[in-house]
Amino acid sequence: MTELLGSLFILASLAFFAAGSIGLLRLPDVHARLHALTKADNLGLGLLVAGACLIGGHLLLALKLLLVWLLVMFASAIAANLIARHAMKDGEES
Amino acid sequence: MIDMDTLLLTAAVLLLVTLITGLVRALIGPSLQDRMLSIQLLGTGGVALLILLGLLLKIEALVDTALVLALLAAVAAAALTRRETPHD
Amino acid sequence: MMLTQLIFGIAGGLLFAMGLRSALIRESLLARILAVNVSGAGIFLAFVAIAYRGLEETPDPVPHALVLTGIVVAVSATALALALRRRLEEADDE
Amino acid sequence: MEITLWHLLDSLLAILLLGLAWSALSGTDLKRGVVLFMAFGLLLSLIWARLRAPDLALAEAAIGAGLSGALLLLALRDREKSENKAGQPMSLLRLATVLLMLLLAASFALAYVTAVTSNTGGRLAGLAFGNLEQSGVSNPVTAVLLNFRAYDTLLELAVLLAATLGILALGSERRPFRRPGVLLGALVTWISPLLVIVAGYLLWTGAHAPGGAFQAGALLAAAIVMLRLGGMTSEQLPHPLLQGWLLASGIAAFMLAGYLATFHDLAFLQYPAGWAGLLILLIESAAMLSIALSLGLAYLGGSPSGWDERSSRGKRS
Repeated sequence: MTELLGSLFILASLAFFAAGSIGLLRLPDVHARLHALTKADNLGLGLLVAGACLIGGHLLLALKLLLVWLLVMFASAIAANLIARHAMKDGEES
Repeated sequence: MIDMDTLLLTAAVLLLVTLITGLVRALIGPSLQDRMLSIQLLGTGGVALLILLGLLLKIEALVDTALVLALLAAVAAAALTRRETPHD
Repeated sequence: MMLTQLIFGIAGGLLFAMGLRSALIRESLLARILAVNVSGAGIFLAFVAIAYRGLEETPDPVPHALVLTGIVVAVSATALALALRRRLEEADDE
Repeated sequence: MEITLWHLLDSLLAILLLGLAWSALSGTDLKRGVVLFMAFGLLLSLIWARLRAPDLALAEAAIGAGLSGALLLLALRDREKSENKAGQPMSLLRLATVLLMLLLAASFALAYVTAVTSNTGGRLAGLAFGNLEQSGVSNPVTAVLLNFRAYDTLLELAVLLAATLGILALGSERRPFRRPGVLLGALVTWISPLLVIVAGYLLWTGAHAPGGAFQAGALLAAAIVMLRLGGMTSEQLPHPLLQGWLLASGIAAFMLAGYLATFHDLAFLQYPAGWAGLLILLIESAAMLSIALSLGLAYLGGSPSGWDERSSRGKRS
Protein backbone atom coordinates (compact mmCIF):
# COMPACT_ATOMS: atom_id res chain seq x y z
CA MET A 1 0.00 0.00 0.00
CA THR A 2 2.72 2.48 0.96
CA GLU A 3 4.63 1.41 -2.13
CA LEU A 4 1.63 2.15 -4.33
CA LEU A 5 1.23 5.58 -2.73
CA GLY A 6 4.97 6.19 -3.16
CA SER A 7 4.89 5.38 -6.85
CA LEU A 8 1.87 7.66 -7.30
CA PHE A 9 3.87 10.50 -5.74
CA ILE A 10 6.80 9.79 -8.04
CA LEU A 11 4.62 9.76 -11.13
CA ALA A 12 2.99 13.02 -10.03
CA SER A 13 6.43 14.59 -9.56
CA LEU A 14 7.21 13.91 -13.22
CA ALA A 15 4.44 16.29 -14.24
CA PHE A 16 6.16 19.10 -12.33
CA PHE A 17 9.57 18.34 -13.79
CA ALA A 18 8.01 18.35 -17.26
CA ALA A 19 6.30 21.67 -16.51
CA GLY A 20 9.63 23.11 -15.37
CA SER A 21 11.41 22.00 -18.53
CA ILE A 22 8.69 23.20 -20.85
CA GLY A 23 8.45 26.50 -19.01
CA LEU A 24 12.20 26.95 -19.31
CA LEU A 25 11.89 26.37 -23.02
CA ARG A 26 8.73 28.28 -23.88
CA LEU A 27 8.60 31.35 -21.62
CA PRO A 28 9.76 34.62 -23.18
CA ASP A 29 12.57 36.00 -20.94
CA VAL A 30 15.01 35.10 -18.17
CA HIS A 31 12.80 36.27 -15.29
CA ALA A 32 9.73 34.37 -16.46
CA ARG A 33 11.82 31.26 -17.05
CA LEU A 34 13.27 31.56 -13.57
CA HIS A 35 9.79 31.53 -12.14
CA ALA A 36 8.79 28.35 -13.98
CA LEU A 37 12.02 26.66 -12.99
CA THR A 38 12.04 27.26 -9.24
CA LYS A 39 8.36 26.72 -8.56
CA ALA A 40 7.93 23.54 -10.58
CA ASP A 41 11.29 22.08 -9.71
CA ASN A 42 11.00 22.30 -5.95
CA LEU A 43 7.51 20.85 -5.94
CA GLY A 44 8.65 18.11 -8.31
CA LEU A 45 11.60 17.14 -6.16
CA GLY A 46 9.43 17.35 -3.03
CA LEU A 47 6.93 14.85 -4.38
CA LEU A 48 9.71 12.58 -5.62
CA VAL A 49 11.41 12.65 -2.22
CA ALA A 50 8.10 11.87 -0.51
CA GLY A 51 7.60 8.93 -2.85
CA ALA A 52 11.15 7.65 -2.34
CA CYS A 53 10.74 7.87 1.44
CA LEU A 54 7.63 5.70 1.26
CA ILE A 55 9.31 3.14 -0.98
CA GLY A 56 12.76 3.17 0.62
CA GLY A 57 11.34 2.25 4.00
CA HIS A 58 13.83 3.10 6.73
CA LEU A 59 14.14 6.22 8.82
CA LEU A 60 17.76 7.23 8.18
CA LEU A 61 17.20 7.19 4.42
CA ALA A 62 14.03 9.25 4.82
CA LEU A 63 15.89 11.83 6.93
CA LYS A 64 18.69 12.05 4.38
CA LEU A 65 16.18 12.51 1.56
CA LEU A 66 14.38 15.22 3.49
CA LEU A 67 17.70 17.01 4.06
CA VAL A 68 18.45 16.77 0.34
CA TRP A 69 15.12 18.36 -0.51
CA LEU A 70 15.52 21.20 1.99
CA LEU A 71 19.05 21.90 0.77
CA VAL A 72 17.97 22.00 -2.87
CA MET A 73 15.15 24.43 -2.05
CA PHE A 74 17.49 26.65 -0.03
CA ALA A 75 20.24 26.62 -2.66
CA SER A 76 18.03 27.05 -5.69
CA ALA A 77 16.10 29.93 -4.14
CA ILE A 78 19.40 31.75 -3.58
CA ALA A 79 20.77 30.75 -6.97
CA ALA A 80 17.61 32.03 -8.67
CA ASN A 81 17.94 35.34 -6.86
CA LEU A 82 21.60 35.69 -7.82
CA ILE A 83 20.89 34.92 -11.48
CA ALA A 84 17.92 37.30 -11.59
CA ARG A 85 19.96 40.20 -10.19
CA HIS A 86 22.84 39.44 -12.50
CA ALA A 87 20.49 39.42 -15.49
CA MET A 88 19.03 42.76 -14.36
CA LYS A 89 22.48 44.38 -14.07
CA ASP A 90 23.41 43.11 -17.52
CA GLY A 91 20.21 44.60 -18.90
CA GLU A 92 21.05 48.02 -17.46
CA GLU A 93 24.57 48.03 -18.81
CA SER A 94 23.71 47.13 -22.38
CA MET B 1 -0.08 -5.21 -12.22
CA ILE B 2 3.27 -3.72 -13.12
CA ASP B 3 6.05 -4.33 -10.63
CA MET B 4 7.78 -1.60 -8.69
CA ASP B 5 11.07 -1.67 -10.58
CA THR B 6 9.47 -1.24 -14.00
CA LEU B 7 7.51 1.70 -12.68
CA LEU B 8 10.57 3.39 -11.19
CA LEU B 9 12.58 2.70 -14.34
CA THR B 10 9.88 4.23 -16.52
CA ALA B 11 9.86 7.25 -14.23
CA ALA B 12 13.66 7.53 -14.59
CA VAL B 13 13.43 7.40 -18.40
CA LEU B 14 10.68 10.03 -18.49
CA LEU B 15 12.62 12.23 -16.08
CA LEU B 16 15.67 12.01 -18.31
CA VAL B 17 13.56 13.00 -21.31
CA THR B 18 12.32 16.13 -19.51
CA LEU B 19 15.91 16.98 -18.53
CA ILE B 20 17.00 16.67 -22.15
CA THR B 21 14.16 19.03 -23.10
CA GLY B 22 15.32 21.53 -20.49
CA LEU B 23 18.90 21.33 -21.74
CA VAL B 24 17.83 22.73 -25.10
CA ARG B 25 17.83 26.10 -23.30
CA ALA B 26 21.53 25.65 -22.53
CA LEU B 27 22.09 25.07 -26.23
CA ILE B 28 20.14 28.03 -27.61
CA GLY B 29 20.75 30.57 -24.83
CA PRO B 30 20.68 33.40 -25.78
CA SER B 31 22.16 34.94 -22.62
CA LEU B 32 24.65 33.32 -20.25
CA GLN B 33 22.02 33.55 -17.50
CA ASP B 34 19.56 31.55 -19.59
CA ARG B 35 22.12 28.83 -20.04
CA MET B 36 22.86 28.85 -16.32
CA LEU B 37 19.16 28.25 -15.56
CA SER B 38 19.43 25.10 -17.60
CA ILE B 39 22.36 23.95 -15.45
CA GLN B 40 20.28 24.72 -12.37
CA LEU B 41 17.51 22.48 -13.71
CA LEU B 42 19.98 19.71 -14.52
CA GLY B 43 21.24 19.95 -10.93
CA THR B 44 17.79 19.43 -9.42
CA GLY B 45 16.85 16.82 -12.01
CA GLY B 46 20.17 15.08 -11.40
CA VAL B 47 19.38 14.88 -7.69
CA ALA B 48 16.02 13.32 -8.56
CA LEU B 49 17.54 10.85 -11.00
CA LEU B 50 20.21 9.83 -8.49
CA ILE B 51 17.50 9.08 -5.93
CA LEU B 52 15.61 6.96 -8.44
CA LEU B 53 18.77 5.11 -9.50
CA GLY B 54 19.61 4.56 -5.83
CA LEU B 55 16.24 2.83 -5.30
CA LEU B 56 16.49 0.86 -8.54
CA LEU B 57 20.07 -0.39 -8.21
CA LYS B 58 19.79 -0.63 -4.40
CA ILE B 59 22.92 1.47 -3.84
CA GLU B 60 22.32 3.67 -0.83
CA ALA B 61 25.47 5.72 -1.44
CA LEU B 62 23.72 7.33 -4.41
CA VAL B 63 21.64 9.26 -1.88
CA ASP B 64 24.95 10.58 -0.50
CA THR B 65 25.81 11.65 -4.04
CA ALA B 66 22.45 13.41 -4.28
CA LEU B 67 23.30 15.12 -0.99
CA VAL B 68 26.61 16.34 -2.42
CA LEU B 69 24.87 17.73 -5.52
CA ALA B 70 22.26 19.41 -3.33
CA LEU B 71 24.92 21.05 -1.15
CA LEU B 72 26.72 22.41 -4.21
CA ALA B 73 23.61 23.39 -6.17
CA ALA B 74 24.24 27.13 -5.85
CA VAL B 75 28.01 27.16 -6.43
CA ALA B 76 27.81 27.61 -10.20
CA ALA B 77 25.31 30.48 -9.93
CA ALA B 78 27.46 32.17 -7.30
CA ALA B 79 30.62 31.69 -9.34
CA LEU B 80 28.91 33.27 -12.34
CA THR B 81 27.59 36.32 -10.53
CA ARG B 82 30.35 37.31 -8.08
CA ARG B 83 32.35 40.44 -8.82
CA GLU B 84 35.99 40.88 -7.94
CA THR B 85 37.24 43.56 -5.56
CA PRO B 86 38.23 46.73 -7.43
CA HIS B 87 41.91 47.45 -8.07
CA ASP B 88 43.24 49.91 -5.51
CA MET C 1 29.64 -8.54 -23.94
CA MET C 2 26.58 -6.86 -22.48
CA LEU C 3 24.63 -4.29 -24.48
CA THR C 4 25.19 -1.69 -21.75
CA GLN C 5 28.94 -2.18 -22.03
CA LEU C 6 28.69 -1.82 -25.79
CA ILE C 7 26.64 1.40 -25.60
CA PHE C 8 28.95 3.15 -23.15
CA GLY C 9 32.07 1.70 -24.77
CA ILE C 10 31.13 3.20 -28.13
CA ALA C 11 30.22 6.49 -26.44
CA GLY C 12 33.62 6.50 -24.72
CA GLY C 13 35.46 5.90 -27.98
CA LEU C 14 33.56 8.66 -29.76
CA LEU C 15 34.21 11.11 -26.92
CA PHE C 16 37.89 10.27 -26.99
CA ALA C 17 38.14 10.87 -30.74
CA MET C 18 35.94 13.98 -30.63
CA GLY C 19 37.97 15.55 -27.85
CA LEU C 20 41.31 14.74 -29.43
CA ARG C 21 40.22 16.20 -32.76
CA SER C 22 39.14 19.47 -31.18
CA ALA C 23 42.28 19.64 -29.09
CA LEU C 24 44.36 19.39 -32.25
CA ILE C 25 42.51 21.76 -34.56
CA ARG C 26 41.24 24.48 -32.25
CA GLU C 27 43.19 27.71 -31.84
CA SER C 28 41.61 28.93 -28.62
CA LEU C 29 43.45 27.65 -25.55
CA LEU C 30 40.30 27.42 -23.45
CA ALA C 31 38.57 25.37 -26.15
CA ARG C 32 41.57 23.06 -26.23
CA ILE C 33 41.48 22.62 -22.46
CA LEU C 34 37.81 21.65 -22.65
CA ALA C 35 38.59 19.27 -25.51
CA VAL C 36 41.32 17.45 -23.60
CA ASN C 37 38.93 17.04 -20.70
CA VAL C 38 36.24 15.54 -22.95
CA SER C 39 38.80 13.19 -24.43
CA GLY C 40 39.90 12.07 -20.97
CA ALA C 41 36.29 11.54 -19.95
CA GLY C 42 35.93 9.21 -22.94
CA ILE C 43 38.74 7.03 -21.64
CA PHE C 44 37.25 7.06 -18.12
CA LEU C 45 33.90 6.01 -19.57
CA ALA C 46 35.46 3.08 -21.43
CA PHE C 47 37.24 1.96 -18.24
CA VAL C 48 34.03 2.06 -16.19
CA ALA C 49 32.11 0.28 -18.95
CA ILE C 50 34.73 -2.50 -18.90
CA ALA C 51 34.34 -2.75 -15.10
CA TYR C 52 30.54 -3.10 -15.34
CA ARG C 53 29.24 -6.60 -14.64
CA GLY C 54 25.46 -6.30 -14.74
CA LEU C 55 22.53 -4.80 -12.86
CA GLU C 56 22.94 -6.89 -9.73
CA GLU C 57 26.64 -7.70 -9.81
CA THR C 58 29.40 -5.78 -8.02
CA PRO C 59 31.67 -4.25 -10.66
CA ASP C 60 35.45 -4.66 -10.90
CA PRO C 61 36.97 -2.22 -8.34
CA VAL C 62 40.37 -1.86 -10.02
CA PRO C 63 39.29 0.36 -12.96
CA HIS C 64 37.13 2.35 -10.55
CA ALA C 65 40.15 3.12 -8.39
CA LEU C 66 42.16 4.17 -11.45
CA VAL C 67 39.40 6.44 -12.72
CA LEU C 68 38.84 7.94 -9.28
CA THR C 69 42.40 9.20 -9.03
CA GLY C 70 42.19 10.12 -12.71
CA ILE C 71 39.22 12.43 -12.12
CA VAL C 72 41.01 14.30 -9.34
CA VAL C 73 44.27 14.57 -11.26
CA ALA C 74 42.40 15.72 -14.38
CA VAL C 75 40.82 18.63 -12.56
CA SER C 76 44.15 19.71 -11.07
CA ALA C 77 45.78 19.49 -14.50
CA THR C 78 42.94 21.61 -15.88
CA ALA C 79 43.56 24.19 -13.16
CA LEU C 80 47.27 24.21 -14.05
CA ALA C 81 46.44 24.67 -17.74
CA LEU C 82 44.08 27.54 -16.93
CA ALA C 83 46.75 29.21 -14.78
CA LEU C 84 49.25 28.84 -17.64
CA ARG C 85 46.75 30.35 -20.05
CA ARG C 86 46.19 33.32 -17.76
CA ARG C 87 49.95 33.85 -17.43
CA LEU C 88 50.36 33.66 -21.23
CA GLU C 89 47.71 36.33 -21.75
CA GLU C 90 49.39 38.55 -19.17
CA ALA C 91 52.73 38.04 -20.90
CA ASP C 92 51.13 39.06 -24.21
CA ASP C 93 49.95 42.28 -22.62
CA GLU C 94 53.38 43.29 -21.39
CA MET D 1 20.86 -10.51 -25.67
CA GLU D 2 17.59 -9.13 -24.46
CA ILE D 3 16.73 -5.48 -24.95
CA THR D 4 15.05 -3.90 -21.95
CA LEU D 5 14.00 -0.50 -20.66
CA TRP D 6 17.43 -0.22 -19.04
CA HIS D 7 19.02 -0.15 -22.46
CA LEU D 8 16.71 2.70 -23.46
CA LEU D 9 17.92 4.63 -20.41
CA ASP D 10 21.54 3.79 -21.25
CA SER D 11 21.16 4.92 -24.85
CA LEU D 12 19.50 8.18 -23.83
CA LEU D 13 22.30 8.88 -21.34
CA ALA D 14 25.00 8.06 -23.91
CA ILE D 15 23.39 10.11 -26.68
CA LEU D 16 22.87 13.10 -24.39
CA LEU D 17 26.50 12.86 -23.25
CA LEU D 18 27.75 12.78 -26.83
CA GLY D 19 25.43 15.61 -27.83
CA LEU D 20 26.61 17.80 -24.98
CA ALA D 21 30.27 17.08 -25.74
CA TRP D 22 29.76 17.79 -29.44
CA SER D 23 27.98 21.08 -28.86
CA ALA D 24 30.43 22.13 -26.13
CA LEU D 25 33.33 21.63 -28.53
CA SER D 26 31.81 22.81 -31.79
CA GLY D 27 30.56 26.35 -31.26
CA THR D 28 32.67 29.48 -31.43
CA ASP D 29 31.10 30.98 -28.29
CA LEU D 30 33.34 30.08 -25.36
CA LYS D 31 30.70 30.93 -22.76
CA ARG D 32 28.34 28.46 -24.36
CA GLY D 33 31.11 25.87 -24.49
CA VAL D 34 31.87 26.24 -20.78
CA VAL D 35 28.22 25.98 -19.68
CA LEU D 36 27.65 22.92 -21.85
CA PHE D 37 30.83 21.39 -20.45
CA MET D 38 29.45 21.91 -16.94
CA ALA D 39 26.30 20.03 -17.98
CA PHE D 40 28.58 17.33 -19.39
CA GLY D 41 30.27 16.96 -15.99
CA LEU D 42 26.97 16.67 -14.12
CA LEU D 43 25.75 14.07 -16.59
CA LEU D 44 28.95 12.05 -16.17
CA SER D 45 28.19 11.81 -12.47
CA LEU D 46 24.75 10.34 -13.29
CA ILE D 47 26.38 7.87 -15.69
CA TRP D 48 28.84 6.69 -13.03
CA ALA D 49 25.82 6.12 -10.79
CA ARG D 50 24.10 4.13 -13.53
CA LEU D 51 27.21 1.97 -14.07
CA ARG D 52 27.26 1.07 -10.36
CA ALA D 53 30.29 3.21 -9.56
CA PRO D 54 29.05 5.28 -6.58
CA ASP D 55 32.64 6.16 -5.57
CA LEU D 56 33.11 7.88 -8.91
CA ALA D 57 29.67 9.47 -8.84
CA LEU D 58 30.52 11.07 -5.49
CA ALA D 59 33.87 12.43 -6.69
CA GLU D 60 32.46 13.64 -10.00
CA ALA D 61 29.53 15.35 -8.26
CA ALA D 62 31.87 17.19 -5.89
CA ILE D 63 34.26 18.19 -8.69
CA GLY D 64 31.72 18.78 -11.46
CA ALA D 65 29.31 20.84 -9.37
CA GLY D 66 31.73 22.47 -6.96
CA LEU D 67 35.08 22.92 -8.58
CA SER D 68 35.52 22.67 -12.33
CA GLY D 69 32.49 24.81 -13.17
CA ALA D 70 33.60 27.59 -10.83
CA LEU D 71 37.16 27.32 -12.18
CA LEU D 72 36.05 27.61 -15.82
CA LEU D 73 33.57 30.42 -15.19
CA LEU D 74 36.40 32.36 -13.57
CA ALA D 75 38.67 31.62 -16.53
CA LEU D 76 36.05 33.08 -18.88
CA ARG D 77 36.69 36.48 -17.29
CA ASP D 78 40.28 36.71 -18.49
CA ARG D 79 39.58 36.08 -22.12
CA GLU D 80 41.73 38.34 -24.25
CA LYS D 81 41.59 39.80 -27.72
CA SER D 82 43.27 36.75 -29.24
CA GLU D 83 40.56 34.53 -27.83
CA ASN D 84 37.35 36.48 -27.87
CA LYS D 85 35.96 33.80 -30.08
CA ALA D 86 36.85 30.14 -29.90
CA GLY D 87 38.54 30.48 -33.28
CA GLN D 88 38.08 28.67 -36.54
CA PRO D 89 39.71 25.30 -37.06
CA MET D 90 42.99 25.40 -38.95
CA SER D 91 42.26 23.94 -42.37
CA LEU D 92 45.73 22.56 -43.15
CA LEU D 93 45.69 20.16 -40.27
CA ARG D 94 42.25 18.83 -41.04
CA LEU D 95 43.10 15.88 -43.29
CA ALA D 96 45.96 14.73 -41.10
CA THR D 97 43.74 14.92 -38.02
CA VAL D 98 40.95 12.92 -39.61
CA LEU D 99 43.43 10.19 -40.54
CA LEU D 100 44.88 10.19 -37.05
CA MET D 101 41.38 10.01 -35.57
CA LEU D 102 40.51 6.97 -37.69
CA LEU D 103 43.69 5.23 -36.60
CA LEU D 104 43.11 6.05 -32.95
CA ALA D 105 39.43 5.09 -33.06
CA ALA D 106 40.39 1.72 -34.54
CA SER D 107 43.00 1.03 -31.89
CA PHE D 108 40.62 2.21 -29.16
CA ALA D 109 37.94 -0.20 -30.40
CA LEU D 110 40.44 -3.06 -30.55
CA ALA D 111 41.70 -2.39 -27.04
CA TYR D 112 38.15 -2.08 -25.72
CA VAL D 113 36.90 -5.32 -27.27
CA THR D 114 39.97 -7.19 -26.02
CA ALA D 115 39.48 -5.84 -22.53
CA VAL D 116 35.78 -6.71 -22.37
CA THR D 117 35.91 -10.13 -23.96
CA SER D 118 38.99 -11.46 -22.14
CA ASN D 119 36.81 -12.12 -19.12
CA THR D 120 38.34 -15.51 -18.49
CA GLY D 121 41.56 -16.09 -16.57
CA GLY D 122 42.84 -14.41 -13.44
CA ARG D 123 41.41 -10.93 -13.66
CA LEU D 124 42.48 -8.39 -11.09
CA ALA D 125 38.91 -8.16 -9.80
CA GLY D 126 39.16 -11.74 -8.52
CA LEU D 127 42.43 -10.97 -6.77
CA ALA D 128 41.01 -7.82 -5.23
CA PHE D 129 37.87 -9.50 -3.89
CA GLY D 130 39.85 -12.54 -2.73
CA ASN D 131 42.18 -10.47 -0.57
CA LEU D 132 39.62 -7.93 0.63
CA GLU D 133 39.53 -9.40 4.13
CA GLN D 134 43.23 -8.73 4.72
CA SER D 135 43.11 -5.21 3.34
CA GLY D 136 41.87 -3.56 6.53
CA VAL D 137 38.80 -2.08 4.84
CA SER D 138 35.69 -3.55 3.23
CA ASN D 139 35.08 -1.04 0.43
CA PRO D 140 36.90 -2.73 -2.49
CA VAL D 141 37.73 0.57 -4.21
CA THR D 142 39.39 1.93 -1.07
CA ALA D 143 41.23 -1.37 -0.65
CA VAL D 144 42.64 -1.09 -4.18
CA LEU D 145 43.58 2.56 -3.75
CA LEU D 146 45.16 2.45 -0.33
CA ASN D 147 46.43 -1.10 -0.10
CA PHE D 148 46.74 -3.26 -3.22
CA ARG D 149 47.78 -0.44 -5.53
CA ALA D 150 49.12 1.96 -2.93
CA TYR D 151 52.15 2.77 -5.10
CA ASP D 152 49.87 4.20 -7.79
CA THR D 153 48.00 6.32 -5.31
CA LEU D 154 51.21 7.64 -3.82
CA LEU D 155 52.34 8.70 -7.28
CA GLU D 156 48.96 10.26 -8.03
CA LEU D 157 49.34 12.40 -4.93
CA ALA D 158 52.80 13.39 -6.17
CA VAL D 159 51.31 14.42 -9.53
CA LEU D 160 48.68 16.47 -7.74
CA LEU D 161 51.34 18.18 -5.66
CA ALA D 162 53.41 18.89 -8.77
CA ALA D 163 50.42 20.48 -10.52
CA THR D 164 49.73 22.65 -7.48
CA LEU D 165 53.36 23.73 -7.23
CA GLY D 166 53.15 24.67 -10.91
CA ILE D 167 50.12 26.86 -10.26
CA LEU D 168 51.80 28.46 -7.25
CA ALA D 169 54.95 29.13 -9.26
CA LEU D 170 53.09 30.75 -12.16
CA GLY D 171 52.06 33.90 -10.37
CA SER D 172 49.98 35.37 -7.62
CA GLU D 173 46.36 34.60 -6.85
CA ARG D 174 43.34 36.16 -8.54
CA ARG D 175 41.68 39.11 -6.89
CA PRO D 176 39.33 38.08 -4.08
CA PHE D 177 35.59 38.72 -4.49
CA ARG D 178 33.66 41.57 -2.94
CA ARG D 179 31.85 41.11 0.34
CA PRO D 180 28.73 39.01 -0.29
CA GLY D 181 25.16 40.25 0.02
CA VAL D 182 22.80 38.95 2.69
CA LEU D 183 21.57 35.96 0.71
CA LEU D 184 24.92 34.69 -0.50
CA GLY D 185 26.34 35.35 2.96
CA ALA D 186 23.64 33.12 4.46
CA LEU D 187 24.34 30.42 1.88
CA VAL D 188 28.06 30.40 2.66
CA THR D 189 27.57 30.43 6.43
CA TRP D 190 25.11 27.54 6.33
CA ILE D 191 26.54 25.34 3.60
CA SER D 192 30.30 25.50 4.26
CA PRO D 193 30.12 23.82 7.71
CA LEU D 194 27.78 21.21 6.25
CA LEU D 195 30.32 20.53 3.48
CA VAL D 196 33.02 19.97 6.09
CA ILE D 197 30.78 17.59 8.05
CA VAL D 198 29.82 15.60 4.95
CA ALA D 199 33.50 15.44 3.94
CA GLY D 200 34.34 13.99 7.35
CA TYR D 201 31.49 11.51 6.99
CA LEU D 202 32.71 10.43 3.54
CA LEU D 203 36.25 9.96 4.85
CA TRP D 204 35.05 7.77 7.72
CA THR D 205 32.50 5.79 5.73
CA GLY D 206 35.03 5.19 2.93
CA ALA D 207 36.38 2.17 4.80
CA HIS D 208 33.21 0.15 4.31
CA ALA D 209 31.02 2.07 1.86
CA PRO D 210 31.55 4.41 -1.11
CA GLY D 211 33.67 7.38 -0.07
CA GLY D 212 37.27 7.99 0.96
CA ALA D 213 40.10 10.47 0.76
CA PHE D 214 39.56 11.56 -2.83
CA GLN D 215 35.83 12.20 -2.52
CA ALA D 216 36.21 13.87 0.88
CA GLY D 217 39.14 15.96 -0.38
CA ALA D 218 37.17 17.12 -3.41
CA LEU D 219 34.25 18.08 -1.19
CA LEU D 220 36.48 19.95 1.23
CA ALA D 221 37.98 21.78 -1.76
CA ALA D 222 34.44 22.73 -2.76
CA ALA D 223 34.06 24.20 0.73
CA ILE D 224 37.15 26.34 0.09
CA VAL D 225 35.62 27.44 -3.24
CA MET D 226 32.41 28.35 -1.44
CA LEU D 227 34.24 30.38 1.21
CA ARG D 228 36.20 32.10 -1.53
CA LEU D 229 32.97 33.00 -3.31
CA GLY D 230 31.83 34.44 0.00
CA GLY D 231 34.71 36.92 -0.10
CA MET D 232 37.44 35.00 1.73
CA THR D 233 40.91 36.49 1.34
CA SER D 234 44.06 34.41 1.48
CA GLU D 235 44.92 35.96 4.86
CA GLN D 236 42.08 33.88 6.28
CA LEU D 237 43.72 30.63 5.15
CA PRO D 238 46.07 28.87 7.57
CA HIS D 239 49.58 30.30 7.96
CA PRO D 240 51.63 29.80 4.76
CA LEU D 241 54.07 27.56 6.59
CA LEU D 242 51.21 25.34 7.74
CA GLN D 243 49.82 25.34 4.20
CA GLY D 244 53.11 23.97 2.94
CA TRP D 245 53.03 21.17 5.49
CA LEU D 246 49.40 20.39 4.70
CA LEU D 247 50.14 20.20 0.96
CA ALA D 248 52.89 17.66 1.60
CA SER D 249 51.11 15.75 4.37
CA GLY D 250 49.40 13.20 2.11
CA ILE D 251 52.64 12.02 0.56
CA ALA D 252 54.47 12.31 3.89
CA ALA D 253 51.96 10.08 5.69
CA PHE D 254 52.11 7.54 2.87
CA MET D 255 55.92 7.42 2.86
CA LEU D 256 56.08 7.20 6.63
CA ALA D 257 53.64 4.28 6.71
CA GLY D 258 55.58 2.68 3.87
CA TYR D 259 58.95 2.91 5.64
CA LEU D 260 57.43 1.82 8.92
CA ALA D 261 56.71 -1.50 7.23
CA THR D 262 60.35 -1.93 6.20
CA PHE D 263 61.38 -1.88 9.89
CA HIS D 264 59.15 -4.91 10.39
CA ASP D 265 60.93 -6.83 7.63
CA LEU D 266 58.09 -6.15 5.25
CA ALA D 267 58.23 -4.59 1.78
CA PHE D 268 57.75 -0.86 1.29
CA LEU D 269 54.03 -0.03 1.73
CA GLN D 270 53.20 -3.54 2.90
CA TYR D 271 51.20 -2.89 6.06
CA PRO D 272 51.84 -5.06 9.18
CA ALA D 273 49.02 -7.54 9.84
CA GLY D 274 46.22 -6.04 11.94
CA TRP D 275 47.46 -2.47 11.41
CA ALA D 276 46.15 -1.96 7.90
CA GLY D 277 42.80 -0.43 8.88
CA LEU D 278 44.30 2.17 11.21
CA LEU D 279 47.16 3.04 8.87
CA ILE D 280 44.76 3.47 5.97
CA LEU D 281 42.58 5.82 8.01
CA LEU D 282 45.61 7.92 9.00
CA ILE D 283 46.96 8.08 5.45
CA GLU D 284 43.52 8.94 4.12
CA SER D 285 43.03 11.77 6.60
CA ALA D 286 46.34 13.32 5.59
CA ALA D 287 45.65 12.72 1.89
CA MET D 288 42.22 14.35 2.21
CA LEU D 289 43.76 17.50 3.66
CA SER D 290 46.42 17.79 1.00
CA ILE D 291 43.96 17.08 -1.84
CA ALA D 292 41.57 19.70 -0.46
CA LEU D 293 44.24 22.36 -0.10
CA SER D 294 45.77 21.55 -3.51
CA LEU D 295 42.45 21.95 -5.29
CA GLY D 296 41.47 24.93 -3.16
CA LEU D 297 44.71 26.77 -4.00
CA ALA D 298 44.10 25.83 -7.62
CA TYR D 299 40.87 27.80 -7.43
CA LEU D 300 42.70 30.85 -6.06
CA GLY D 301 44.68 30.62 -9.31
CA GLY D 302 48.17 31.31 -7.96
CA SER D 303 50.20 31.70 -4.81
CA PRO D 304 48.28 33.38 -1.97
CA SER D 305 49.59 36.81 -0.95
CA GLY D 306 51.18 35.49 2.25
CA TRP D 307 53.46 33.19 0.25
CA ASP D 308 55.17 36.06 -1.55
CA GLU D 309 55.94 37.86 1.69
CA ARG D 310 57.41 34.73 3.15
CA SER D 311 59.70 34.12 0.18
CA SER D 312 60.88 37.76 0.04
CA ARG D 313 61.55 37.70 3.79
CA GLY D 314 63.55 34.52 3.22
CA LYS D 315 65.66 36.26 0.60
CA ARG D 316 66.43 39.22 2.82
CA SER D 317 67.73 37.21 5.78
